[in-house]
Amino acid sequence: MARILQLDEAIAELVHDGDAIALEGFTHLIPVAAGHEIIRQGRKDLTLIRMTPDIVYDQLIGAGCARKLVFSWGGNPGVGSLHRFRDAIQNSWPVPLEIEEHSHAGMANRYTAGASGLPFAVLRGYRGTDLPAQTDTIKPIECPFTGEQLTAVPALNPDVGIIHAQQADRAGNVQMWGITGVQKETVLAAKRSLVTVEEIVDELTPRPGAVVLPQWVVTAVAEVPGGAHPSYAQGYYERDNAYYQQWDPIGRDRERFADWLETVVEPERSAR
Amino acid sequence: MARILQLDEAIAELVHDGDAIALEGFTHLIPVAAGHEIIRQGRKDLTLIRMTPDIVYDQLIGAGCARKLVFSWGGNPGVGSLHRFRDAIQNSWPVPLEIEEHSHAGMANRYTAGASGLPFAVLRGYRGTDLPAQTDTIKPIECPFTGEQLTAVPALNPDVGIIHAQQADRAGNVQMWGITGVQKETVLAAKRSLVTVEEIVDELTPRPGAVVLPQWVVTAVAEVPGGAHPSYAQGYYERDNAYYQQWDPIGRDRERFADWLETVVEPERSAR
Amino acid sequence: MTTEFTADEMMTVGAARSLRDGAACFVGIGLPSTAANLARRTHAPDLVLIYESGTLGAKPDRLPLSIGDGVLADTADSVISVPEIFNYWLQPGRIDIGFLGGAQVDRFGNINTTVIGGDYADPKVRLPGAGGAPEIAASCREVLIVMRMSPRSFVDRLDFVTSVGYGTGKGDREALGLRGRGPVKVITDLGVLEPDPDTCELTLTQLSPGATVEQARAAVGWPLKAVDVPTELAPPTETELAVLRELKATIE
Amino acid sequence: MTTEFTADEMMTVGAARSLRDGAACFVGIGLPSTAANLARRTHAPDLVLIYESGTLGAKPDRLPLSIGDGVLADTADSVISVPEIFNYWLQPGRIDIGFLGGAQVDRFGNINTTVIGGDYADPKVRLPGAGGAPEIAASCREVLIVMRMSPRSFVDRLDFVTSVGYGTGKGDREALGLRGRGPVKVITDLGVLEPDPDTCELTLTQLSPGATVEQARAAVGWPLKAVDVPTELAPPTETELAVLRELKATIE
Repeated sequence: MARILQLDEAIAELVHDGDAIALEGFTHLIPVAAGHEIIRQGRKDLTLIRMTPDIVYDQLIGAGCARKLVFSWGGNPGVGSLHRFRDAIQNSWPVPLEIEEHSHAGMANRYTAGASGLPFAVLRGYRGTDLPAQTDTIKPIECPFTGEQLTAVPALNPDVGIIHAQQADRAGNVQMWGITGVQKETVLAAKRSLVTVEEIVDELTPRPGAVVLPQWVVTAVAEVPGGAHPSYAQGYYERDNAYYQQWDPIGRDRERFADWLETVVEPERSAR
Repeated sequence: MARILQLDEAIAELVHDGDAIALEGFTHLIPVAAGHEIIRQGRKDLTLIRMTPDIVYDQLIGAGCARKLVFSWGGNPGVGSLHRFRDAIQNSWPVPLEIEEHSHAGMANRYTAGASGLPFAVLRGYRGTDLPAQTDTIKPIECPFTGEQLTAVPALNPDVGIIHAQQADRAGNVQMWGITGVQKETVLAAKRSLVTVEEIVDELTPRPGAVVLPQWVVTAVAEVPGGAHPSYAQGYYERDNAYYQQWDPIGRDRERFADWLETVVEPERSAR
Repeated sequence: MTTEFTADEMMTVGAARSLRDGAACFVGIGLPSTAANLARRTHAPDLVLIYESGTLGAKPDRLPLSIGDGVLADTADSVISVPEIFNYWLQPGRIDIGFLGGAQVDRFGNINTTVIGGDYADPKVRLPGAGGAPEIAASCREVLIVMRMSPRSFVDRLDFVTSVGYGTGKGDREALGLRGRGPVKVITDLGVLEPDPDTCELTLTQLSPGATVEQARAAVGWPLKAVDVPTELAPPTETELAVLRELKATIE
Repeated sequence: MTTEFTADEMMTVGAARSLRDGAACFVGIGLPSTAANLARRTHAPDLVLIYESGTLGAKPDRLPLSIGDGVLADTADSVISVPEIFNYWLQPGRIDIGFLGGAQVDRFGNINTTVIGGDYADPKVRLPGAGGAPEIAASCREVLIVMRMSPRSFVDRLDFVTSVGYGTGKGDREALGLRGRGPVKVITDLGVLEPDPDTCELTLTQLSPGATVEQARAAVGWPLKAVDVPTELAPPTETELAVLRELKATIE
């Protein structure tokens, strides 16, 4: 049975130093507020997992929360590079960042294997590229029927899977719609899960294309209106495109980033 | 681009003697009319594939269309055995029937591999059972990361995948809803596909839980109202439970079955 | 005052009572579906019913006629594909309880639903086959087997192992990599068998009202072990019987 | 009368013209998305747009801001999960055309979007990484590469092979088990390169209006081969330019 918690309670309870965590969202429904709460609570040594690490992962990395990133495409979509990510990789600032790099197809299959209770997944991928030489979680595998060579990748089973959805009901059943990416797999693959939602409603109305996660596979739900900003929540608000552009100069500069970090951490601290 | 055809045209064009064909439907939306048309056209030496062969497969087998059955559960659901199936296996009547037997999980994964363009799928299944000793399409496979022993099954890629859906539009885009089983995978795994539909509409209205197959992955669509009878088509008609019960004495008896066969074949013949 | 009831009703009620509220339960058609729906209407309103056709959290207002009945899709929290049911929901061990029946069961709770007599290629009786059973038996956290007792079905040696209980005894499941606990109860018309904690051999632990250890032994094809004093199952309550009969009436 | 146009506009129009009506096209954000939407509004109204976020058959009425823009989900024939996009749609080779760009391309159409300079562990420039590209390059029936020509990006040797074109030459794709044909065109600001039928080496076959073979050779870091008489690309038509500019205006 999912528990309905406050965001800060949920992060305090579910996310521990050293955990492997996945905050997923494919452009849409990115759990940004949850990421900021992790920064606020000063988590360290996290392994951050995500297909498309973007601004919120740049922020977590810049804040020194991460020791490792498992990913397939890291960038500020439509704008350019993630400079905190680059600074961590190229200059170990503020702490060294190990990376484990895959392709989207590989990451999607790793989540799928994790959600399926399998130790690995098989795909047509990576062959001929330089990725297998750098990433030891990519191995060849042979079809036992045809002898064909394919690629195996190990399951992802994060300690915590965190996603944002439009709605939950009071029992903690979750509904999301629009582009839902790999979020269902993230929750099903994770040992513990947190879903932040735009609103908690009395009853979920079935919608075309909706994905439903029943309460018995969700650990906690937190109501966080606007929790996906600056990404969007279909039916609630649009993408804040300016934020993505404005992030670029902040992310480029350690001092400006430090100032930004104060604005995330402080208001909450002083409110306590 | 899917072509809109008459059912008899579609079967004549898509289904050939000796083909491996899958008519899928999990209790709901069983493409029975398409199966009867195959009987009517007198196809022979078919490999019939289906997770849950029920009455329409009993009829195809009894009519002598099949030389092999690939399946995971064969029965008249809620009633009992398939007697034409039993007669073929136990007495080679009217022709010998080879079988390739799996579990549901294995068959579902075989379709999934077929739909995914992979030669095989991996699952936790079959271990400790007597199935691998009888079915050479079940093999052990080792996880290249953990060394764990799992099971591999080869992809299913039928020559023809046949399903029944509620609706298609005039371009051949298909929409089905309710319990949709393994039908999407069947069409995606098959080399050619036929979707019979309750009705062709001007526009498909998105519905909660609906599965859409775009026209460019469907070979042909045929409008066949009632084409799933005696199974049901959610939103159109209920399951004809009496038919399932009435089938039992017909299927048990070769003569009564022969009489039934006349009723399927004759009206169409005399109409030509 | 006691109401009359049949052995089948006792068996269904016993199965229903084994389902704790809030559990996720993989339900097959027939008695398991009746038992699960009975439980949901009595002591376990939050029982989560999962049918292999792809319905998660179905809340049917009548007994479904098949595992793919429309009433299941209409009332489910979510309807998903059959591959997803097996891969995302059953295989990872998310489902608490799986129900199984069969034509034959042996002393270690292994089940046959494939062939009887002769050999596989030329059987005396061809049964429907495996369906979802092998993976339900492997992956549900616990399995409940429900079968009427008779020497023809409770056999010393299966003609075919379709689904694994405890294999040849304790430790076999672990060696095979089966992650669920295995069959925790065999619910029959005469009583309940449970695996011996040390050997995993099925042992008579409970008797249906009026049934005796001797009756049970006579109905089993191997020398059935029994605990010293099997407990007697409480007969169906008036409520259980009324709800059960009302449910059954919905499909007649 | 000729309207003025930029090299980027020519490149986008050239990419759009390469998309035949009815084709299923795997679209990335930026120029590929612009080109695909331009094609859909001009000669290819039935072009099927597929975005890796999971939208099949999107028909956006403005340029999407990202590959996961809400307008894609709102207008798609079907919205599916990211694992499904890669497994059921891309991997089996159902998609006719995939668009790729990158920081570096070599003479066999291999692409780098991972690191520049130094080595992998300590690069001079860390790029975003692979994303969907390796499997788009492997599995789409045909690949179109779109990149501005410069010696920094058209290089003799990639710093990292993120996505495979023709590997080290003819036959490599088959040996690697890559089932798509590979890059059939590299569309640049100066002209179009196509693989030589015998060697698969990229060869200049078409020139943008006003561009010369010498200019192209100067912009490429290997000794660029060219056909004897490259054809000249027709400049953008008034309609193409008008539609393109209107599209671009939707996101400004």
